[in-house]
Amino acid sequence: MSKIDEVRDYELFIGPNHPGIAGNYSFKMKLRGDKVLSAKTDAGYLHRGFEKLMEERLFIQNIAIVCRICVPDPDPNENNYARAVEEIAGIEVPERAHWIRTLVLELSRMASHLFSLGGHAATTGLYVLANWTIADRDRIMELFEELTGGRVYHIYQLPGGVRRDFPDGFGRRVLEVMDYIESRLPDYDDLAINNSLFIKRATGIGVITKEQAISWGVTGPNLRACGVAADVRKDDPYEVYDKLDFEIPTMTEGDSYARMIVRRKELVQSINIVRQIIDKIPSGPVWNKIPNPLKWKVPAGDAYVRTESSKGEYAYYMVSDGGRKPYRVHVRGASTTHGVHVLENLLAGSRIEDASQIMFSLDACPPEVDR
Amino acid sequence: MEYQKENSIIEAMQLEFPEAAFTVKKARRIEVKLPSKRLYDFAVRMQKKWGFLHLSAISCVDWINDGEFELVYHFWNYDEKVLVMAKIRIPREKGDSHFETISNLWQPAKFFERDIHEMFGIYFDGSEDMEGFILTDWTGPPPMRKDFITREYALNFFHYREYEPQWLKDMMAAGEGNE
Amino acid sequence: MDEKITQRSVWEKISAKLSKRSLWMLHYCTGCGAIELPPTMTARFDMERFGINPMVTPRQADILLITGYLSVKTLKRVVLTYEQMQAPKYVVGFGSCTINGGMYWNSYSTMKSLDRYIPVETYIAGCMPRPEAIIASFNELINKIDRGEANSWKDYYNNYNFYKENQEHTFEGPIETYNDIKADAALFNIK
Amino acid sequence: MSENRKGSILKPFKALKFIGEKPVTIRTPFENRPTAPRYRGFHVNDQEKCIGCGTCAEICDNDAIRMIEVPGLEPKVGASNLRPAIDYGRCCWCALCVDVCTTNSLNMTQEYTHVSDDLDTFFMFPDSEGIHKVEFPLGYQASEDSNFLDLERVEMEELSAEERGDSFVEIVKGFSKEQAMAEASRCVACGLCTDTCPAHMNIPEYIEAIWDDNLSEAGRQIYKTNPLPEVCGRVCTHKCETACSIGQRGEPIAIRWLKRYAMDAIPADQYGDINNLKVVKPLGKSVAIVGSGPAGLSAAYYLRLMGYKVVMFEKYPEPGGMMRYGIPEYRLPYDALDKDINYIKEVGVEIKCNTTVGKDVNFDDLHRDFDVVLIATGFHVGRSTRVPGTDHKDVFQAIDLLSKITKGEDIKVDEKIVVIGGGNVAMDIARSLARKQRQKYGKVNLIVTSLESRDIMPADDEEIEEATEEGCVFYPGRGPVEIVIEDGKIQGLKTNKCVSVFDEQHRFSPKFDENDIKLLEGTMVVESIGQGPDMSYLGDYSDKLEMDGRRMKVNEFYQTSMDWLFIAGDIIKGPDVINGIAVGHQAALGIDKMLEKKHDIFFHSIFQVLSKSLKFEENCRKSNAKFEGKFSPVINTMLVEMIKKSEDLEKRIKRLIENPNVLIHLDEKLKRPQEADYFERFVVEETVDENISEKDFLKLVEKKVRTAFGLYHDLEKLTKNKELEFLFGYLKDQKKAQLERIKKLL
Repeated sequence: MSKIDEVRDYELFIGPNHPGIAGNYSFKMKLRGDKVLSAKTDAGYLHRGFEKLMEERLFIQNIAIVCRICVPDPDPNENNYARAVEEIAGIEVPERAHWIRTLVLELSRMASHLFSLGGHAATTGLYVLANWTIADRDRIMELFEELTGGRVYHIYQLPGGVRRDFPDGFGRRVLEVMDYIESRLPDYDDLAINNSLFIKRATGIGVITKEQAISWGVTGPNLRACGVAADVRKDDPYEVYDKLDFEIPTMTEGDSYARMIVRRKELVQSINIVRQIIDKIPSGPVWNKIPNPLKWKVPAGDAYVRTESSKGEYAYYMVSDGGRKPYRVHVRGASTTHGVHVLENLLAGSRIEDASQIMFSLDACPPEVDR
Repeated sequence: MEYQKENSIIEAMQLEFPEAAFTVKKARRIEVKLPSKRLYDFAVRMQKKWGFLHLSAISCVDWINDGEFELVYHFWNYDEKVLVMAKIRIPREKGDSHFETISNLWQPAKFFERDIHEMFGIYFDGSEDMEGFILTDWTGPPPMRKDFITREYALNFFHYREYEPQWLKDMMAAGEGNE
Repeated sequence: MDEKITQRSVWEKISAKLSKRSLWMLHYCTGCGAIELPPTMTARFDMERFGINPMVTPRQADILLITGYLSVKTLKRVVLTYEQMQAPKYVVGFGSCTINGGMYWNSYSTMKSLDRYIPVETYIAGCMPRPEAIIASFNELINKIDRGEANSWKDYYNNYNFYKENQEHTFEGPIETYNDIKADAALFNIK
Repeated sequence: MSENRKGSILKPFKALKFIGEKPVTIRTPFENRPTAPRYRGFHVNDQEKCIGCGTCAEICDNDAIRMIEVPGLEPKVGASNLRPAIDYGRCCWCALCVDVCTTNSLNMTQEYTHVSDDLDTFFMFPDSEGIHKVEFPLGYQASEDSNFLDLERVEMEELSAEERGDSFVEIVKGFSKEQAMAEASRCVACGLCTDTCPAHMNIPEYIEAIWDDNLSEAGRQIYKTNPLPEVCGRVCTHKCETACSIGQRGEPIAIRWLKRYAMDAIPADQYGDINNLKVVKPLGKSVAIVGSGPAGLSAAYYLRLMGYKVVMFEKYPEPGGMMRYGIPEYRLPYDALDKDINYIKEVGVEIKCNTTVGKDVNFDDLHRDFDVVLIATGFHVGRSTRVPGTDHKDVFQAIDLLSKITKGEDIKVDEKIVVIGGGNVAMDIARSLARKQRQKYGKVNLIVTSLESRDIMPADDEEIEEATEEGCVFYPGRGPVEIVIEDGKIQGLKTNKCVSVFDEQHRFSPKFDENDIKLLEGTMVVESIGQGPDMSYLGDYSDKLEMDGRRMKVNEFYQTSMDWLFIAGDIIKGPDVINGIAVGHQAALGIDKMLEKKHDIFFHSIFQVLSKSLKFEENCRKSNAKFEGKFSPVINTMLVEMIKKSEDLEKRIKRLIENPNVLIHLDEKLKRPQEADYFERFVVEETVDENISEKDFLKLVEKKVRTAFGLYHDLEKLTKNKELEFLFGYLKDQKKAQLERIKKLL
């Protein structure tokens, strides 16, 4: 290194309190001036050992702990866990429960997208959008509170279906909230998404090419922003996604702005899905009762179950040895790739001012990485 | 034939891996059991020849009674839309068990292998980054191994609260009263 | 926390009245309860009208929120952050995990009771507490400051060894916190 | 959205249109804003409805619910004196406890704010008014279709009325493996049945073993407190099922049928090894038992296990007493009875049949030849109504007819029979005679009349229903007046309407309505209104014994005033088989305690728990610190203190371990009076097999400590707790007086 470079090289430690990512995460960065030479992520701040705790709990007891893994988007966890147990134990789920589960998944996706849109704009100083989206997200929280009894953690889906049916008049209130959020979308566009300042800040930042995306294992909205129309809901359909018609929005640039646009378009798709569910949902029971949970044994077997969470492909690998407790549950969070190596690759070569923009655009969720 | 697509994929693989056992678990799910030394060639063909470009995850299961770790590689094919679960067994030593890395083929493997190393103590030779990532401050044994009981560790290491609520004192007093 | 209500000079009463209305909350969400903070901070529940706003650096913050569980790794950073904060400082414990381990009571990597490591002002029941409960706790914190009872931070200086001992037991060794606690204590003429 | 990414600088100003709009902010956030009707807030528990079964504590994944013993609450059948207290430093508001509650007493309100700096207020005792005694609407409640318990019972197939009408084949077919496991899976292991069962059988343990398909373990658990499982599996009055917590809202678990399934599935020759019995070193003492009914057999089995020589004297040709000669074959087939009795013989009990004490052997010889005599002769003499005409030759006693049927002698069976009596024995004789009538005449004409009205008839309901199905006609609530006899032949029984059977103080004083007369035709009358004992064999001993009213005065071990004479079975306590077994076992303990002086029962039971931990004791010898790290706070302080305090502890533990009887340990649960004393639950330990791993033993003792003490207390605080002060009193000093006080409490 020449004399001058040597002077300007230094190491910077960022985190763990909220460098720009929703959760405790820290980076060791080598910088030259404001250019990041290399970045090394360091996680583990939110590690509670879920997979170990799940091995020491009965099958029914795990539905309470599973949704705590990824906080902004808890429902894919519950869905994965319920479906994994159903696949191994061969439990039939009543038709209506499938529809309710899809509704809960889509509402959770919308809440998480609103959260990340707000956060993404906040990293570039546009706090007004954060105020708006989080306030609107609260409407969805209230829907969850009505349906499941809990605002954030729903503990609602369990092996065999869901715990409670719709409260009366719920469908009408869901449609009201959908109309309200749909009417808010243009306001978001005017304020931030079409705001030229924001566009300049977000364009050309953290670019991922199509080939890189596939080889780095990027999934979900980040992959669709690079032009690959891959979505678990279409490729590996589960619940009732094969009975609903919706498109997969994709962009081609693969930069931070493209990822935001994909999320913004997915919001529209989710609203349209929720409307379809509300008017097509069949009536009937919502839970195919499992035997007495204190004694229930799931036959030996294993299952790899995938859902499309707002962050990407969210998968569970569950193994049962015929006992009352799962023998092994491996949680493959979407951020295991986005939050770790993809982030390190993108940060290397970027500028320190754009670091938080990159982090938030990937929408990585550290508890998924630490489990 | 029911799983037409899945079976055609299996035939293609069966030719090159006769000793592997292929089964179709359900739609879009193929399970492969093969000897551990054949895994690397299988991974290369999966990526280069059969178009399984996405390594969804590497899971590890600690079969303590059989004295073996089971590594499960989940490959996904974007075009065929099929998931292949390749299962191999490696011996479970007291200290570090060893296995070869496939992180040169797939970058996500770096994280999964490092995670399995921390949690189970399996060292993946050839992988660049095997130091601590999540459990940097953990001094105990690899926690996900079956012989480590987290409840006992927690009960003996951490302090738990003893409550003395007012209602319990009143209740006990009332209890004394009419004794 | 026995000497809660101490005799306060007129100046202290006035400063309490003023400081209670401008508390800065350190923007450090240590656990999963943090997801309920954005709604509390932003438009819907708006804690800013009570004078509480997120502040980025520990040195300028008054309130440290422990929002739920603390893994041992985060606990180290929390102790560091706590010691950097300027007294008077207040810690608010969110949810069951700070009281007796909560859901992760049998986990090998989370601490089970917060009050053994840093003095805590108020606790909120919930898993996780709702925004209304959070604001109720802030409201009570404000009233306590007004009454001059929010002195748990003095506890850290008074029985510093108790806290240090527990920290070292959990971290299995001393940790370097770069703060001269004795000097801080002297500022507030605590021995 | 602009695809071409031009965007504009002016668009954000559109946000100004919101200036006039009403703000979204909530005006008063910290007053309790009403939540959704289904919100999961703080708990509320209806104390009356709650039966303290502990299922909510069982399912709570955060161990947040602890069962507290509420002083002043009396444990009764089907309810314990424990109530859940919730630690909101652990609860995650998942409402699994609400959905699993057996009585729907636990619900959640819509209250969510509790802010405090005093941590003790986070451990709350939910009652009906709510956590802060402020009224809140209910939130998340248990609903019918979402509760976790399966309330329907697996039906047991039975022979239809026609098939069983004329045969003495057993009615009940028994469970298949799938049926038994499905039924066993319904049990939530709350333990209320164990408290109610007179013999305190380990019911949840053997149901768990059936569910794990580990039948030898099930057999082992059953044999700990009941040596006649095949019998009890068929004819027990199953009080446990009335106490079953699942029975609160659904059908109770078929505990009796499960016990029967488990024992049927174990072949007779395997009985020995499932109880891992080693040849017992004889203790040189001998016991004589008069009467081989359930009480006698049970006492004999356990005494034999303790190493005593047991000789049993039976008047009838076959052992079994009332079980063989009282209960008809369609309820209790003789091969099942013999399977149990043969195993008792195999253990080494010598049974001398056809020898009547007082005739072939007189009572004094027994007193002379044996150290202890146990009389268990039961009720074999039928009581008569003594209405005019009962001395006629065609009037019989039910007991005599039943034993004749068993012995195969042919009895008089007329076309029309009248049976007087409303208990189980009356049902047995009625249904046996109905079968005889159908065999002889092809049709049934049998009338059953009893003082009690239909709802308070002492017989089991199933018995009465099955009897009506088999053709018996019932005339309940009528009193016999006179047997009408015309020229030497019985015409029928004149009866009056019985207005009431018991007076206000619930004493037996029936009142009749004279002018409501009804003649029940029948040429043969059978009386079955009760049985009495025949204690003539006692001879002049009977006046030396202190009496307590009409019964002998006994202590809690059924030891009479003459210390060498013990008494068990119907003649002292309990109408049914299971009570006989329980009293027999209790008497066996008493005999062992008396003969073996050095076996201090209480002292022994503490060290039975701890002696199994001899391995741990060595650890503590080596390095106290290591020992401390091993146990949870409560156990380890107690153990360390015990080791420190008594020097000769080690000698005593070693001696107890070497003594063979400790290996075949008895379950001392029986020695306490009827109600479950929760503290007893902890100190008394059941048979812990030697190869139990250190880890499992630790878990077992710890689980018992928590359930027994409710709170997870450490040692010093516990000493203030009333129940424990004599345990720690013992630890503090070992004086004899201390032990006396303990025994008084038991």
